[in-house]
Amino acid sequence: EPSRREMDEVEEKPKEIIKFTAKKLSVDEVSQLVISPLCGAVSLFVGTTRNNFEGKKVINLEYEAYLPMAENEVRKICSEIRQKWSVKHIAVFHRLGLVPVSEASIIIAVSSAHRAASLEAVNYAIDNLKAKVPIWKKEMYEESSSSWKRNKECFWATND
Amino acid sequence: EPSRREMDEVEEKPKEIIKFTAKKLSVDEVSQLVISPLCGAVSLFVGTTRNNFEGKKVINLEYEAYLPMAENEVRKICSEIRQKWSVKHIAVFHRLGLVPVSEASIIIAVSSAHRAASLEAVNYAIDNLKAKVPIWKKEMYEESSSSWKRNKECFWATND
Amino acid sequence: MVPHCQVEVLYFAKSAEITGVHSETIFVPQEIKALQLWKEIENRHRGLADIRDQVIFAVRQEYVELGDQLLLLQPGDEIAIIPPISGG
Amino acid sequence: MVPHCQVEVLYFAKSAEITGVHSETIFVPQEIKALQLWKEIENRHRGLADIRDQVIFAVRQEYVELGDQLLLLQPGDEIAIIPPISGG
Repeated sequence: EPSRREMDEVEEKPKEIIKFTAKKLSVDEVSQLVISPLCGAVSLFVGTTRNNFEGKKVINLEYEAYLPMAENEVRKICSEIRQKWSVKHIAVFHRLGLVPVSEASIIIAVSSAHRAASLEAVNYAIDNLKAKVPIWKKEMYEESSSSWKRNKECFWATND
Repeated sequence: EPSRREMDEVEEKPKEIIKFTAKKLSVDEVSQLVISPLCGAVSLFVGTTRNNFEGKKVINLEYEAYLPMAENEVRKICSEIRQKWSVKHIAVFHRLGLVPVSEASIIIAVSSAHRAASLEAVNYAIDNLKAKVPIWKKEMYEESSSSWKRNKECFWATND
Repeated sequence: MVPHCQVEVLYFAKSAEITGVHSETIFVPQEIKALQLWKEIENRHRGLADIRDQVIFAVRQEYVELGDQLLLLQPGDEIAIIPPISGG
Repeated sequence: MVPHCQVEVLYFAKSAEITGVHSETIFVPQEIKALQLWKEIENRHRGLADIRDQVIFAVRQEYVELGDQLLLLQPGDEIAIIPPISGG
């Protein structure tokens, strides 16, 4: 049986948990992954699908990703975060495939001893994920048309 | 049966959900309360209890609140947030009584159309809650001593 | 004689530990400076002197520092002794 | 003659809709500028001309703009056509 001191050291090792999944995302699950008994703060961002775009009723969204690269790009963002802020664990979950309106497409969670670090890290993570991680969203509208979206943060293409 | 347009309008009304409870807090529950089909962003802060303070092992925490006033003070913070940022729903849940290490003592969740607003609002909410809302935490240490804590943000008393 | 009235004093956290009570009714002048009111309360619970520099009042649920501000009290008013807070 | 090799081209989102395929193997010069490589691909799928201004390559999973950068390709290298992203 490990001593308490040993358990603390196991807990202390910073983790990055990155997951792309077709399953419904759980805020509880993701926040549990980053909670540490040594940290007082967990900050989270949850991106949910909106029901409208330019007056058109969105009935569904579909996400696809360039998978090994998307994970690598998220890992790069995690490294950048660790260079900028003192944070403990980082979890980034992105849903793929069909996502019904009001369900989460992304959950980012960061734990830290001091809350400013995790709040700023979450902000940085979502900004950079939208700019650099190869994931695509297709909106499907009520009148059976659809459109591939682009993030305004996408670093090489600007909105017309 | 209400038309979709009527349902959207019901959804649109901004809500503040403030709760003090002895029960375990659920991040899923609180985030569900603020999700809106008109909003793409939910930001959350989860405060958890730490297992140590100045080298002493914390085994439990106990929270008490001056209840009607605490709720009023949280409402004031919500009003200030609405003056500063365009946010949809705000939920503030604080646990009272005994809270085991690593469980959440507070969850703040804010939804908004644009994520910067909810991230900044959550930051403002936790900063001001720590400075102004009459809630007290007592830490109980392994060696059976205990101590009432003070937030460094508390606006009338400074740490020695 | 200055008119007096009964008010309800609430104690929280360390102040409740010191006094041993969570609330009590006291009889005080209706017009009284905050610091004077504190002294009335301290007279009943000498141990409170230790935390005088750290507390603030909440009078009818609004913060009032223990200074020169004149309080106009009504019968039944709620006055809370608020030690440094530590929520969140 | 310039040495050639086989590389794997991956199409995503709108580029996959235009080409009708998610991946294909093509035979290209091992030393080639990024824009020249794009033209080789566009020759196979004329519809891609519509999105030329909006796409970027990922060569061996690193972003490369469709410009003058010289690519040194190895057999089996993965080249992805990346339309504007919209994750989050």
